[in-house]
Amino acid sequence: MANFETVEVTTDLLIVGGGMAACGAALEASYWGKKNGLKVTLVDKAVPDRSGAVAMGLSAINQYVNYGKNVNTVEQYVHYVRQDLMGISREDLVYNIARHVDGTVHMFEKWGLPIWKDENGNYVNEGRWQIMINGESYKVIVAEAAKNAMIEAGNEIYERVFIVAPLMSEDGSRVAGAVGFSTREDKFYVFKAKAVVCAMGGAVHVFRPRSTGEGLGRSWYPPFNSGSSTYFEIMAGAELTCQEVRFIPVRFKDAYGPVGAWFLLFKARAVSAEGGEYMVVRKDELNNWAPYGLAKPIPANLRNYLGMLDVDAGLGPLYMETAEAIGNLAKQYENDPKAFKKKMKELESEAWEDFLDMTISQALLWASLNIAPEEKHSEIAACEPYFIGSHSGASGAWVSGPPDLKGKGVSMPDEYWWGDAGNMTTVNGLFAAGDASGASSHKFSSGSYTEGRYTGMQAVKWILANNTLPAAAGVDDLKKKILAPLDRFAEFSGLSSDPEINPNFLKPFMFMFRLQKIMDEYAGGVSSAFKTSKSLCARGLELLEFLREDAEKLGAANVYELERCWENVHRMWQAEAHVRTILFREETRWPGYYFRADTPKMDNDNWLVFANVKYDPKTAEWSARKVPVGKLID
Amino acid sequence: MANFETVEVTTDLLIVGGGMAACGAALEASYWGKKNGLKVTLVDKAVPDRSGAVAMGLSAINQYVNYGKNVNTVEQYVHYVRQDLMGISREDLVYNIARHVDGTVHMFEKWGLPIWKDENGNYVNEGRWQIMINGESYKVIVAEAAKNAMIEAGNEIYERVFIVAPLMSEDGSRVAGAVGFSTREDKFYVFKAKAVVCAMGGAVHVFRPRSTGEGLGRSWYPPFNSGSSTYFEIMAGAELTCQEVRFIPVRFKDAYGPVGAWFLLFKARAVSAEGGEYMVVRKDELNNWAPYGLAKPIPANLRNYLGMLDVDAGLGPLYMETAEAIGNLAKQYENDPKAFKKKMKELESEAWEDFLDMTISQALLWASLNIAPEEKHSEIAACEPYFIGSHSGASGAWVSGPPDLKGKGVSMPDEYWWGDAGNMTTVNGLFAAGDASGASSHKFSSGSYTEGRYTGMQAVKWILANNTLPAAAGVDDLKKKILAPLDRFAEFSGLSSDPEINPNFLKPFMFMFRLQKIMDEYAGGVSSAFKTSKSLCARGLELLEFLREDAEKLGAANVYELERCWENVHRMWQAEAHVRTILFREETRWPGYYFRADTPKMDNDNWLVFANVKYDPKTAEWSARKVPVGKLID
Amino acid sequence: MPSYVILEKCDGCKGQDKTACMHICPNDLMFLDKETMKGYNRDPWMCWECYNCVKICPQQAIDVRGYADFMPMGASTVPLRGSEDIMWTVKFRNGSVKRFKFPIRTTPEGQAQPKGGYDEGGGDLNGVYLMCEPACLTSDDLPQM
Amino acid sequence: MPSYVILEKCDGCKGQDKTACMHICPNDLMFLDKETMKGYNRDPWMCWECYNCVKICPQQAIDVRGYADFMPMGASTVPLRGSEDIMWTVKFRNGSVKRFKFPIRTTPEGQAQPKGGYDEGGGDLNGVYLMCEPACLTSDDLPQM
Ligand SMILES: Cc1cc2c(cc1C)N(S(=O)(=O)O)[C@@H]1C(=O)NC(=O)N=C1N2C[C@H](O)[C@H](O)[C@H](O)COP(=O)(O)OP(=O)(O)OC[C@H]1O[C@@H](n2cnc3c(N)ncnc32)[C@H](O)[C@@H]1O
Ligand SMILES: Cc1cc2c(cc1C)N(S(=O)(=O)O)[C@@H]1C(=O)NC(=O)N=C1N2C[C@H](O)[C@H](O)[C@H](O)COP(=O)(O)OP(=O)(O)OC[C@H]1O[C@@H](n2cnc3c(N)ncnc32)[C@H](O)[C@@H]1O
Ligand SMILES: Nc1ncnc2c1ncn2[C@@H]1O[C@H](COP(=O)(O)O)[C@@H](O)[C@H]1O
Ligand SMILES: Nc1ncnc2c1ncn2[C@@H]1O[C@H](COP(=O)(O)O)[C@@H](O)[C@H]1O
Ligand SMILES: Nc1ncnc2c1ncn2[C@@H]1O[C@H](COP(=O)(O)O)[C@@H](O)[C@H]1O
Ligand code: SF4
Ligand code: SF4
Ligand code: SF4
Ligand code: SF4
Ligand code: NA
Repeated sequence: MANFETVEVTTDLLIVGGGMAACGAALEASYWGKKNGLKVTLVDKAVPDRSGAVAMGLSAINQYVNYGKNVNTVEQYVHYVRQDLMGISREDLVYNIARHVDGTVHMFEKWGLPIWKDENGNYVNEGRWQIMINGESYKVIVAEAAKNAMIEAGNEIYERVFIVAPLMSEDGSRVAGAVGFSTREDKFYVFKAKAVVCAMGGAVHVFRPRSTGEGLGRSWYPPFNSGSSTYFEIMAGAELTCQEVRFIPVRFKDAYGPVGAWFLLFKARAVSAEGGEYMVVRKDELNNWAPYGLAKPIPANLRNYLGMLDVDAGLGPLYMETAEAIGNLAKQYENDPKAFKKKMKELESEAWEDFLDMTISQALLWASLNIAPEEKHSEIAACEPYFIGSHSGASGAWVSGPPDLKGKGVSMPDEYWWGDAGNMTTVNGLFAAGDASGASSHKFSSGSYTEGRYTGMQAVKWILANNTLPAAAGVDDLKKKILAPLDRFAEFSGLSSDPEINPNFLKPFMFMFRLQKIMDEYAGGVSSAFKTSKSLCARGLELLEFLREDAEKLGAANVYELERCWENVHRMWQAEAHVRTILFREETRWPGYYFRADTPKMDNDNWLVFANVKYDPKTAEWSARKVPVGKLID
Repeated sequence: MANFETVEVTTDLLIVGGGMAACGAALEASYWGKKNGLKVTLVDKAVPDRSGAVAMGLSAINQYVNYGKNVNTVEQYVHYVRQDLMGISREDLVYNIARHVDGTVHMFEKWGLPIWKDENGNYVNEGRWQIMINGESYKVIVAEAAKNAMIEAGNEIYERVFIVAPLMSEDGSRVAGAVGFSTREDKFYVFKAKAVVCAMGGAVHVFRPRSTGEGLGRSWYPPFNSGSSTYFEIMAGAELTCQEVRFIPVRFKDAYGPVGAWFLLFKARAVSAEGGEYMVVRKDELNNWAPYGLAKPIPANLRNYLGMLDVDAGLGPLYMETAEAIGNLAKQYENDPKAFKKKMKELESEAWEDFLDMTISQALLWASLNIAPEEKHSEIAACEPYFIGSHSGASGAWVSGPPDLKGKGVSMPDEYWWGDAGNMTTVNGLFAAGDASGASSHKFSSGSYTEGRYTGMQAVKWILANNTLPAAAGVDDLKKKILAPLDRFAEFSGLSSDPEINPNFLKPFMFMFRLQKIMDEYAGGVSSAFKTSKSLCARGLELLEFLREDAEKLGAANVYELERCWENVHRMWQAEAHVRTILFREETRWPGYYFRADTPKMDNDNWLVFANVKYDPKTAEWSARKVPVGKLID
Repeated sequence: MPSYVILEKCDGCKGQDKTACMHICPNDLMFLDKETMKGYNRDPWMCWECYNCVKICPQQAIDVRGYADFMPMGASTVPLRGSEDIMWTVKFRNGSVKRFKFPIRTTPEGQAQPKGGYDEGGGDLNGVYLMCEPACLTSDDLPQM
Repeated sequence: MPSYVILEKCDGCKGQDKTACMHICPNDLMFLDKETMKGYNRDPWMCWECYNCVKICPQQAIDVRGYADFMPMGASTVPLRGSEDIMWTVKFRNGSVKRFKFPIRTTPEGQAQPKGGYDEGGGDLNGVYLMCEPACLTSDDLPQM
């Protein structure tokens, strides 16, 4: 076996991940942990200052309720999410995040995040729930506060340690920590803990991206979020929810610049090549998806869907009418040339900042195509599917509700609550937040951070009530299995003239291509126009089983490739959870995300429920079940 | 400039290419040339024994008329091609090939090609026009005869010389030879000739293939046919025809094993995942494409189209029912176990040979998926588009008809004839055959070879009537331009940490990806479900113009990459000819090849004509024109 | 647009055990070639072009070349990140240039105080208040159902 | 399934200036590493897996590994090409094996006679007959319109 020193770290609360949710958990757990004598340890595969989805920065905070100034209510946010997810959301979780999120944003501002203000000192809204920021250093600032909190509390942060899998107690009923390896030194890490917060983000590159060459890395969501959360939860035996609710955003074509600012702030129209606005031309289609299709804002998946219908009809390319939008906004100054020029400059700068703060390559693509947004429109297109619980997707772990809301609400099933701790998965001691927790969509950066804070607090509370360090099972086997790709490459690479081509092992890069091709062609990816069916999914599963067997043959030339091996195994399991859930839900509820051709209609009588799946590590079997959707408010 | 020795070769007739058509031309030109004291020179980028589309072998000869035994008539073949190409074919060219093809096949047999025989010593037919062979060494044998003919006549063959472009006379009205470079030594070749036969095959990898990783090279047609014929013709200023008539075959999924034997010999059914036979279920759709949709055999593009409609409807995967077909064929022996077992073994062996003789990786894929064709069906799918004039595609040069047929026939326009030499392009002295000549589909291996023979003979005849060696223009500039990618890489590569990533040059591999992405997304490739439109093509052309400018920035680290650079420039020009012709033809005539969404119907009143395009190297402008379709027979 | 290192400018972070680009890349792509002591992107196809390596390099030795498979050549976006704002120079394919300046933070680097100056609150683990609630709210309490 | 060279078996074609695999590859992929004197496929992504290099290698040093992006691992198709037949050994992923033998030619290598023994014909360039017509036809003349 590869000669890796085993480093054992014992702690009370382990936080895996260093993104928005993890930083929130670190902040809060450091505070409550210190008060109660608990040690907190955080592990990130990268460095929190620039890790995860916010690594490049962001140009808006998409969840700010502003109930303090009576602009909106938390209940209104719950309605908004219910509506956007076609009726399927955990209203207790959404409510809980929404009531705490404003405070989080205020703290961001204190830490140094520049938030746009109007002349009266109020935040500038992009849309009803979204506020504008100068967010280039958003993550740097958020990580800094978390790091300072951890240091003050005497806690530890491990950077550049890649978490592969959970450590479980002997009987598998409780999480006991996590294992992984350093991407800098030959060290195998064993973290032993009383509870674990899983916050390793969502999954990208499960489906084939639109650009298959050098541009492969240019996904909207970051390629370094590779399904580690899902894999961690699956291998712990945790129940998952909304695994079919992939997220497909519409983005500026190819470089995937966000559209939010254009739709909400600049009020731009999206049109087909014929000039028709698909949201207008095709609005009758929305009747087929009532009641959600008929309320505002129209759900993200239905907005996608109407555009996709244009594309299927050959009406592409679709364009964002940027020049028209900027022209309209400047129009009011048309009789005052100086003011007009000033306004145009201001709008131009805002347009470029939107991309330069969060999707720089879209700015580069504008420059490459000689596009000035105030002069020329830009193509938009639906991205490949992603798995995130934080935007308008919903996939993640099935977690317990906030104890104080138990028994409250219109029709909330008691089965949403267990363990007297919010955001705990169905596995004792394993908590999840951010993209790693499901059915609580539209939390975005601020909500994910807030959910992380809440989860950190709840985990501390749970530990105090279950204050033992469980004995961890099977560490040696895990080490062997995790390092195996290095051993396989070392043993066999000498046989062949090409390190990439060998009958005895498979390199992670092509392993990923094989996974992406299966998902693209069978599970409704880009080249399948997002259509799938029972037959396609069934065939896809057969091919995924072959792939799963071949995962045992992954080979890695070095630690970097070992990291890529495990990222792709994580993606593969995310893929399987997705396909199995699509198969289970015999309807089409989120056209625009995926269309199940053999069950083309929404079926509220039978499927206005959560579709939850679970893998049993002991029997290696998957199971699926329906759980009722409860209403917290009318 | 890279230090390449210039090697000048002077000859009478130059044959560029070493495939089926070129070998036929070499055989015939050697014979007629020797008789008339002319020297013939052949140049192949590879070695003719295993170059071109037949490099791997073939399992059938798809054009054998068998008029000698009164089985079919040449007229019937003309009807067959007219019908299969939705009314658009040069019947004089088709007739000419068909009347000579049987003799060609008989010579193949004499040379040593094993052709299946029945108990009466007759060839075994696969279909009406197709006969079965043991064709692993098909090309070896055909090339051997050509080589022997060339040697006997004292002619020369240059192997491993890549032809880049034509040499033209000072006024550009006559071809004067060709230029290229050795892929083995640092030598720049200048071939000066009185006439040139262009036979460098079709074009593959212009569109993005279905497999975008390691499997990139697994196109049905070979990746080494890269549009050199089209580029050669374009740069000579020759008129092109049927550039919109791309070919998309249905093939066994992923490894692209041919289906002909399964449909014709084994009589297998192709069905959707629901079990419906799309040719039956959707036969009413054929009414929309009358008269062609209603006659037999149903045109290849319409067969594709009905399957694609199933796929669009989410009824995939499509399957070839191999087990059922083999079962049916063995059924007659079901009461005689021994005979039954023998028949099954025989059919199994035939099934495997079909792939092992021409698409070995499909056999490997069967083995990889544990598929035994007699037990389990296999997925089929439409390939990405190719450009070939020899199968059911039609793209190629516009060539003059066989002089003896001038004035004959029902309604053949005189404008099909010029220069008193068959198969000459609109450029004096430049001839084309095989995939390089257009509007004479369904020539396949035997017909392409036959057309090559005829062209070789006609070229010799033309030279004797125009027996001067034209002065070649601009050789030095061509050398400079052709070697420029080596110079660019040498000058700038030191700047960057990665030879693939440099602001000053573009490597051929990513250049190809950029081309393929444009074609896939705008010109109706796989991920666009083969749909395009005026708007999509127009936008695609804008992006192709950028690409054409960036072609000036190609960089090559070595001669191998220089070869790849020019192959991809050739592909790019093939792409432009294609998109411009789709834009010109304002109808949809070949659904299943491409669907122009803004002109979704066939329009026989305006478009039962050839769409010809031409590039003027002097003005750098493209032009397009309609040419009437004449009938040779009723 | 994968990143690449301009060899002439890179000094390998003066042979420190950890280079700035290696330190920061969220996808673990930047690496130091121990022979040449130059940094490089070891897997450009996985690059998200987040520009974090470009922004952090003390030598301005890292640039990005637009993804070859869809970006026409010749353009660039070059950042200069200070302690309070970031300057961008955008060069178009056609040669024209635009410059932009945006704020990045309002506090000195390192000075993000976890409690942000708010009162930390009652510290009751069984209550609903997070740290600094309700002080950090614009209302005097959390909303009630 | 790009081809790869089994290093142990390859002898670089005994240092001849041109190796068999280089000689035959229709896509110019096989190359000789002058340092190790071993052949290799220099651009596997462009491999058509036509098996010509596999068939011609005097050392049986070339094999093919199914395209990693769609072929499950473990299978192989191994040819043994003689002067009259080719033998195929097909190994399935599940371990089962099938063997097939097919004829490849009926004449000795090199002996394809251009005229195939037919009478060459009248040799009139202005006529319609190709070399060996009408002798090579099964009818006594070409069809007439
Ligand atoms: C990518 C992206 C995201 C957004 C946006 C644009 C773009 C281009 N936009 S807009 O376009 O929507 O508009 C947003 C916006 O403007 N406003 C907003 O509020 N949110 C936006 N998001 C969404 C938020 O960013 C998102 O909701 C949150 O960041 C989610 O937080 P979290 O669930 O914590 O995920 P994370 O990505 O931040 O962190 C993941 C962490 O896990 C680490 N990690 C992953 N795998 C690991 C492993 N195996 N071992 C160890 N560590 C391991 C990562 O390093 C990271 O630290
Ligand atoms: C690839 C393929 C093709 C076929 C089939 C299956 C498969 C998998 N099948 S079925 O599936 O349809 O059934 C067939 C079949 O069974 N029966 C049949 O008769 N024909 C089939 N084809 C069609 C024929 O093969 C085809 O019609 C002819 O080969 C066309 O002949 P030609 O037009 O000469 O092209 P070529 O590929 O043979 O030769 C091209 C030559 O040009 C060279 N070349 C190319 N670029 C050059 C450059 N720049 N410089 C110098 N040389 C440069 C090449 O090296 C080659 O020598
Ligand atoms: N057309 C739209 N209508 C309503 N909300 C939108 C629209 N487009 C984007 N949003 C919201 O704006 C924010 C950013 O959107 P995006 O840039 O698509 O991630 C998210 O909260 C989206 O839900
Ligand atoms: N379903 C079909 N009906 C008629 N001819 C076919 C069919 N499939 C293939 N062919 C012909 O069989 C030969 C080989 O086909 P393919 O394998 O598709 O290249 C070609 O001549 C095709 O035109
Ligand atoms: N020119 C190429 N030919 C074949 N494979 C390539 C090529 N460029 C990149 N790749 C593959 O893509 C992976 C990542 O790209 P790169 O970093 O350029 O090597 C490599 O490991 C190769 O497997
Ligand atoms: S940060 Fe800059 S100077 Fe340091 S190693 Fe990386 S490229 Fe070189
Ligand atoms: S641009 Fe971002 S992802 Fe790419 S190498 Fe630099 S830091 Fe890493
Ligand atoms: S033909 Fe075989 S022995 Fe010769 S160089 Fe190639 S692999 Fe080596
Ligand atoms: S299999 Fe064919 S294409 Fe691939 S390297 Fe060998 S000879 Fe070349
Ligand atoms: Na695709």
